[in-house]
Amino acid sequence: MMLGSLDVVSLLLAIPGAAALALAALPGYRLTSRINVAASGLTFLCATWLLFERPAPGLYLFVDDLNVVFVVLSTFIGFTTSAFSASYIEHEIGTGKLTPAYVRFYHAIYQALMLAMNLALLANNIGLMWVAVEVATLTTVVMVGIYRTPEALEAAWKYFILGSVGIALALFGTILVYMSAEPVLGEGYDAMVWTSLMQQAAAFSPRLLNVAFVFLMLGYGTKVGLAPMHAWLPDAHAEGPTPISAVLSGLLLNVALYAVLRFKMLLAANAAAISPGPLMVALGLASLIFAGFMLYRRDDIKRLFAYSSIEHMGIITFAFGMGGPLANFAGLLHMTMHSLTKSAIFFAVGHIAQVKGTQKIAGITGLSESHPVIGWGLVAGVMAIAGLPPLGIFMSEFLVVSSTFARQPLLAVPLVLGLLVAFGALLMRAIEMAFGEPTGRAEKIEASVVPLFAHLSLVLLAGLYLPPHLVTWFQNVARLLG
Amino acid sequence: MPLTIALWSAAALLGVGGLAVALNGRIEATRIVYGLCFCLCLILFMTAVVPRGAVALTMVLPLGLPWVEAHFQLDVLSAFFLAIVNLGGAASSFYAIGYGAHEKHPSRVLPFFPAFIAGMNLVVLADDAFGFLVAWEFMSLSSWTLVLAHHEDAENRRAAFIYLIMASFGTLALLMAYGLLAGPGGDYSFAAIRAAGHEPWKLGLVLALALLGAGSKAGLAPLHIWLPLAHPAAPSHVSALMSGVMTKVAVYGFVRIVFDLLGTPAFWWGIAPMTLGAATAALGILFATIQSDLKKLFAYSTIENIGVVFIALGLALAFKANGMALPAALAFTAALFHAFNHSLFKSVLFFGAGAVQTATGERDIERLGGLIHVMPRTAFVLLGASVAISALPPFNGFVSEWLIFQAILLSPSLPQWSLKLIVPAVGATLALSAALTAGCFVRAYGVAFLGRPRSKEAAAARESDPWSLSAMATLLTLCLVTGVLPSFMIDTISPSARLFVGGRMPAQEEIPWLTIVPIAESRSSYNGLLVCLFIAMSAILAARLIHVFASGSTRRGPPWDCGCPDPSPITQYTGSSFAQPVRRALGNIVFVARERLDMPAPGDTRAARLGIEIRDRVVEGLYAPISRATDFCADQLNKAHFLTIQGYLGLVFGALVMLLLMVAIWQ
Amino acid sequence: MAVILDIAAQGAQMGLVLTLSPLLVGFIRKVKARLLRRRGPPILQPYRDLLRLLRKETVLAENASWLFRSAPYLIFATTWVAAALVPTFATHLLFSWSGDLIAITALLGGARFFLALAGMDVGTSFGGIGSSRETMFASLAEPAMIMIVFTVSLIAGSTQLSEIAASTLSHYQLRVSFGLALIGLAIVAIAENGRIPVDNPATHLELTMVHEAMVLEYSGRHLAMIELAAALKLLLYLSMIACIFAPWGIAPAGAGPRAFLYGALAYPAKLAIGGFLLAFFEVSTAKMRVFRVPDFLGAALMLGLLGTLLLFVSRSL
Amino acid sequence: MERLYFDVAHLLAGSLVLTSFVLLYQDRLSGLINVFTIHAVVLSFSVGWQAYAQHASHLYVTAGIALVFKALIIPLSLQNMIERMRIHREIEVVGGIGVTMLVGIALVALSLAVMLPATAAADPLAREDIAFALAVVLLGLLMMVTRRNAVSQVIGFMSLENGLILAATGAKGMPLVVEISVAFSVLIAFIVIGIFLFRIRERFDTVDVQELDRVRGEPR
Repeated sequence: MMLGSLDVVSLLLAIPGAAALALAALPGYRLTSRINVAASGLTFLCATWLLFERPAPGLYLFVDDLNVVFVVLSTFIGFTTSAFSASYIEHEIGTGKLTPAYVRFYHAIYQALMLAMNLALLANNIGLMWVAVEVATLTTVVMVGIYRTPEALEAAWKYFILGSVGIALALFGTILVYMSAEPVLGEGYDAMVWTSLMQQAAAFSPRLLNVAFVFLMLGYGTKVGLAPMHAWLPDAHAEGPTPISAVLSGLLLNVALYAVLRFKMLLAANAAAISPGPLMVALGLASLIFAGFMLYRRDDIKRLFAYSSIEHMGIITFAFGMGGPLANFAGLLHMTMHSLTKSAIFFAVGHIAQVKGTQKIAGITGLSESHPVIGWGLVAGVMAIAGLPPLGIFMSEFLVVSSTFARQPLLAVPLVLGLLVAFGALLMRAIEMAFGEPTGRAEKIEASVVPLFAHLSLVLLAGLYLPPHLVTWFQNVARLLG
Repeated sequence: MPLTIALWSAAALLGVGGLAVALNGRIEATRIVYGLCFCLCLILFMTAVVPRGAVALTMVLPLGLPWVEAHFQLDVLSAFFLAIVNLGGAASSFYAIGYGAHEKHPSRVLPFFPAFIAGMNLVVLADDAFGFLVAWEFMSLSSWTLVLAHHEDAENRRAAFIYLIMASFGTLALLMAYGLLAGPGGDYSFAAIRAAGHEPWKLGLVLALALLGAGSKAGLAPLHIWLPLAHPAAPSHVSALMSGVMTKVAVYGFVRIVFDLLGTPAFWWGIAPMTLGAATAALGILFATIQSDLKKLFAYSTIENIGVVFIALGLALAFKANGMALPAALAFTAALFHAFNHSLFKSVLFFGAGAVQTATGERDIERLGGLIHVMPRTAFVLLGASVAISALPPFNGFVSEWLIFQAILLSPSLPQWSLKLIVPAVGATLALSAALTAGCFVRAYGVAFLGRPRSKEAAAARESDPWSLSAMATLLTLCLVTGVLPSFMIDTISPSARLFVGGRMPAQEEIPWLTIVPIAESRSSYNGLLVCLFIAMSAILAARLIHVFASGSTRRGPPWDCGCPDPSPITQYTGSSFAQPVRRALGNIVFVARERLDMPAPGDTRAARLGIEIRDRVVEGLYAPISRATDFCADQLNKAHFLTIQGYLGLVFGALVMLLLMVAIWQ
Repeated sequence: MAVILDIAAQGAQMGLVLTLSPLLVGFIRKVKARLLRRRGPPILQPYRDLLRLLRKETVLAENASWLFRSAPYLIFATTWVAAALVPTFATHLLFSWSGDLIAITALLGGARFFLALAGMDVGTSFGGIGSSRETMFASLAEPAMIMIVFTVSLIAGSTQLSEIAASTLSHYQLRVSFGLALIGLAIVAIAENGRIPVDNPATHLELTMVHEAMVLEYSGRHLAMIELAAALKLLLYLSMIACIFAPWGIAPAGAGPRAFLYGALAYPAKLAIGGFLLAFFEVSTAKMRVFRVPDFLGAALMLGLLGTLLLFVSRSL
Repeated sequence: MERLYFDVAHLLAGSLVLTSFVLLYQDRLSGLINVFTIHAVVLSFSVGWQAYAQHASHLYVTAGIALVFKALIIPLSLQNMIERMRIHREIEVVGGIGVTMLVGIALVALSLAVMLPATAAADPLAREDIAFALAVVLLGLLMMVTRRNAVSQVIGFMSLENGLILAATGAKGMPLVVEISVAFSVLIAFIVIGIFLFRIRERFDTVDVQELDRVRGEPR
């Protein structure tokens, strides 16, 4: 493949790939987890390099403002999560939940997952992107099933079936897009390359594009976790290892969302096609309200936050569906903040679940009494995810709601109600978990809380001050998204 | 310059919060933190009261929303409320230097107390919608953690839950209001909002949203239910801040939006605040009258006072809409004046409740009594505060309510019929609640402080520490001073009145004898100083003369009590028996009060008992259905969590088929 | 010179109310006795009682606090100041503008506040009964009073009693709301002074008494102060009614000594008429149950509200 | 000549749809697998024909992949798997064959209604293909929805992917990437499923999906 000109980009793929092979070969979890961290860190560095030097687009890979946002974000969270997973895995081996062989496997798959996601984000070819997303799905399926408990298997099986159906639908949509492009761009690669697609989009057959978007929205929407295609998400989050839950919520959902956005841009570029906005808005609102109510009946901490991921994906999809520079900016910001916050929450949840030995909320009350640091960390995380200032999500929710109310007042009402419903449930659970009489075991938490508070402080900073570069960059992207 | 200092001090307050975390567990942390808070609040108070002329100071910092940035301003209105906030903040910090020593886990209070004060300051200083809302919600959040300070009590946890839900409901309402005002362009600075023109329907919607948002924070009925739960749950110095100051910040928010940002009102704008305020006042005081928990009682009386303030604000709107500048200024001044007064005496009352609680460990007045003997100083200060809040001369509470009555007396000249019919009813409600207030506080003070102790804790109580006492005494002195010299307050408020309702009351400093004259000498006038002097002089004179010329001799004896005194303190009149007449006469207006008398049959030896059940119509009629509906939806939707894989596939399949059908039909 | 005269007039007013109030009580008692075909005590009896009480030593309950001891003087002082603000024989006295009708109502409210507290201080059940009932009556009587004040001052365009009297004199016309206000004020006056049918100053029957129950523990000079305050209050209400509804003969602003003389002659006459009417009403009605009193006062409140509404509406006609 | 191309392609695609119906109808597991074999063979034929018609040699590869993997390896292994699980005689209850059939017919109608107007621009060959492909996809999905046995769900999924391949080959000159990826993913998918089925066998002695639902993490 012609990667000659794209050295940094190829590094972004080569490092995880090589690391995956190496980790598959190497024994000993201490070393491997260190390598894991190192590889993820390197990947992150390469990603940051993209901010400064932007290679020219190739036939397979390309870099533009939009996917740089996603790449940097996902590599960063991949890095912090790998740091978290190091201490987490150590504990898992200590308690014998994982055998060293499985840990070796785990690390290899972790890097493979990183590779797949980077590929999906950098792909300039809709077919290649599809392949990457599918690989990402399969790797995460394996990850979810890694504990081999009946519950884990059931979750992984469900994830696999639903995920591959979604993927299949996405492929059909991709084929349709090709068919609509083929008369204009001629047979062959050109009709599958983003850069050329975007240029010629106006000339494509709009009707075919409409049908294609239905499939793509449902297909990739399954991976985003939008209701009613969300079913795989809670169990997959709950039964897999917690670092994987963090990766799922923080990264994989974004990758799928990225695909949706790309195709939305394609449709937006074609005047005759139906505007994708209403469909996204509807699915977003549905997910938000549905997940908001589902939060009330959750008694498992990881499922709770999994549903909150559905809720926030709904908000983000809603924002992008609304469109316009303000809402798009809000959507991007919200996505970034949500990834940071949610992965932070899952770090905290991982420690808590390990200390308390259960994921049941009833078994982990009074945290601020028994484990002040992690308890208040969790409270801060929940307050952040619930959209309270001065944390970052408040800013994005402020923009989403106010811009919606300024443009479509009637749409803002269900939005606000959904936010309020979800807030109520989260608050109830947070008070229940963090306050009151402590239950369960109370020994110290030896794992490091650095990743947790690193994320939280970033979120806090963003809530107070956004660096101008970031803002102009996001604004460009928002304009790009139309 | 003052604005810079104010912002730095607010930042410093946040820093103190961090310091408190660092000092966690140290024994002297309490004194250090509260001492620092006291100094910073004093500085902020100075920046508020230092004369700067009518021109507003503004400042822009590169924070918050990037393309809006964080605007701050210090105009006359902000300055006035800044003074309220920091007066209360300084007093409660000073009080807490002594009171805080009794705190069980200070690590749950110290970090958040300065943050709370900082939040309130920033709300008052903010000059753009985003900054305002951030500060607003931050204020709620920090006070929420303080409400959770004693989290081991399930009641407090529930209170905290309801509190934050209502708070963020209010924030969302305000958020939508600002979204509507700023428009899709998204320029959220107040200056831009003022500059932009708005359609009438938009303004009406914004008014409603502002009532929802600010009202839910201020405790306006029917959004008040969180207040009597949350305010008592916090430590007393925090309760004082929440009740005395935070509600005023909410009033500020309402004034800022409705009087400043919305421009010229329509006549019907005044109706909603007026009627809601009247309802709130009556409801609040009636509930206060039947409470037996001292802090709950004070919280309900806060609701009543907020109602009074909103009545005055509604009047001001109505006058302003009809271009009657002078009456508008009168009503506006009365509202702000009453807000200030309430912040003073309500803080004292909550301080007193805290002192009583530390001395006896009791908040239930049915288990108190006779405290006037064991803690005379506290008793004296609280007596003063009760007189002040009961709107009796010569204290300040009377002056502001007197001004409101004067404003009502000017309202017949309003042209609209709806107002003509509403205002008198509102006035009657106001008078009723004012009278009930006196009764309510006679009951509270009489049962808690007078008579004989009803429990051994009450008998063993000790006088509270000098810090707390001096804090209370200072505020009470302020109450008296503003009561006898109201003209200074009126002249202080006049500039903001001129700014926001386009008129001002006659300058009071020119009137001789320090009299206040709302409109004209011939209409009405009041001289607190003379009244106070006359009362004092004639009382002292009478006492002196009698002791000199008649007998001054005194003998102590057993109580007379119609010849059959009963030594056991249980025979005293209890709080609930005291409230019985009001409960019977007025109770069923807002709450369902049922008395269940269980009288044993003749010959049966078991004791007769009288049970009282109070049911809140608002909670039952408004909030219970909402929570039921939420539960119902949650239950119904929750079934979707337990489908089989085919079920989920079926969902996807259904969605796909439906969309394809839509596409097929659409094409 | 003028200032000295003004101060003298004001002083005279204060002295006058103080001296006349026991006489009024005595007069009413006498009239009531006569109407009941009894001879009754001499008119000056209240003075004798007061003097005797003043000379007696005071017996305090063991657990009476400083509030209990200072309350009588405060009650007396506030009532006296309030009474001094009501024009009796002349309007526009030196300090008449230092408080208006609302202020007078509030001053009386203050007196009641301390009286109710004093009733609860010793911690007997009777004191509690008295305070609780007094509070309930007040919580209806005060708003009624305020509404009456609204009515009156909307007609007169002022809340200052002097101005009201002047306007009533200058253009006197019969108005519905004026009449409503008069009836309402009469009801309020009866309730506030604890006269029949609301309360019976002559009995110590547990179930009925209100005011007497509060002052049950008082004796000696304290009791004297309270009795005097009660008498002052009665006088105050009568002279208020006289000043608002029948201000004839009252000396206007800056009037000469002749006018003052007329005023000084007219005022006792008005008091006598008022006292007689009160006595007549008292002997012709019976005490009502405590829980019917709210309806009685509610009627006053409604009258006041009605009067105000009428005025609000009629303003635009 | 064009005419012939068209008719044969049409015939093959149509028979693929028909086989999907048979799949829907078939309720014995072993029978199901056999029918799926036919399904795969028909697919490979139609792909081959497309390759011939479009003169696109790389499509032969796809046809070969389809033939080898889907028509040989997968059915065989599935067969012996169910033999080992002793469920090859199992007859699974499918709610109302008739109803399912009707729904299937409605789906075919829907796919035609959606596709034919949408692809008015494309040449008729592609149009027919894509329409039938969509029908196959929907029928596969329908099968997954109606069956509760893991194996038959997998088969339904694979028939769905056959439909995808049909669509992919129908799209003129679509690069090789896609076919490879599809085959690749199917392979992986199959492996993973195999792993799962064995694990499931270890633990529950059944492949009934509703068994799985009994052990889900959050009991109702």
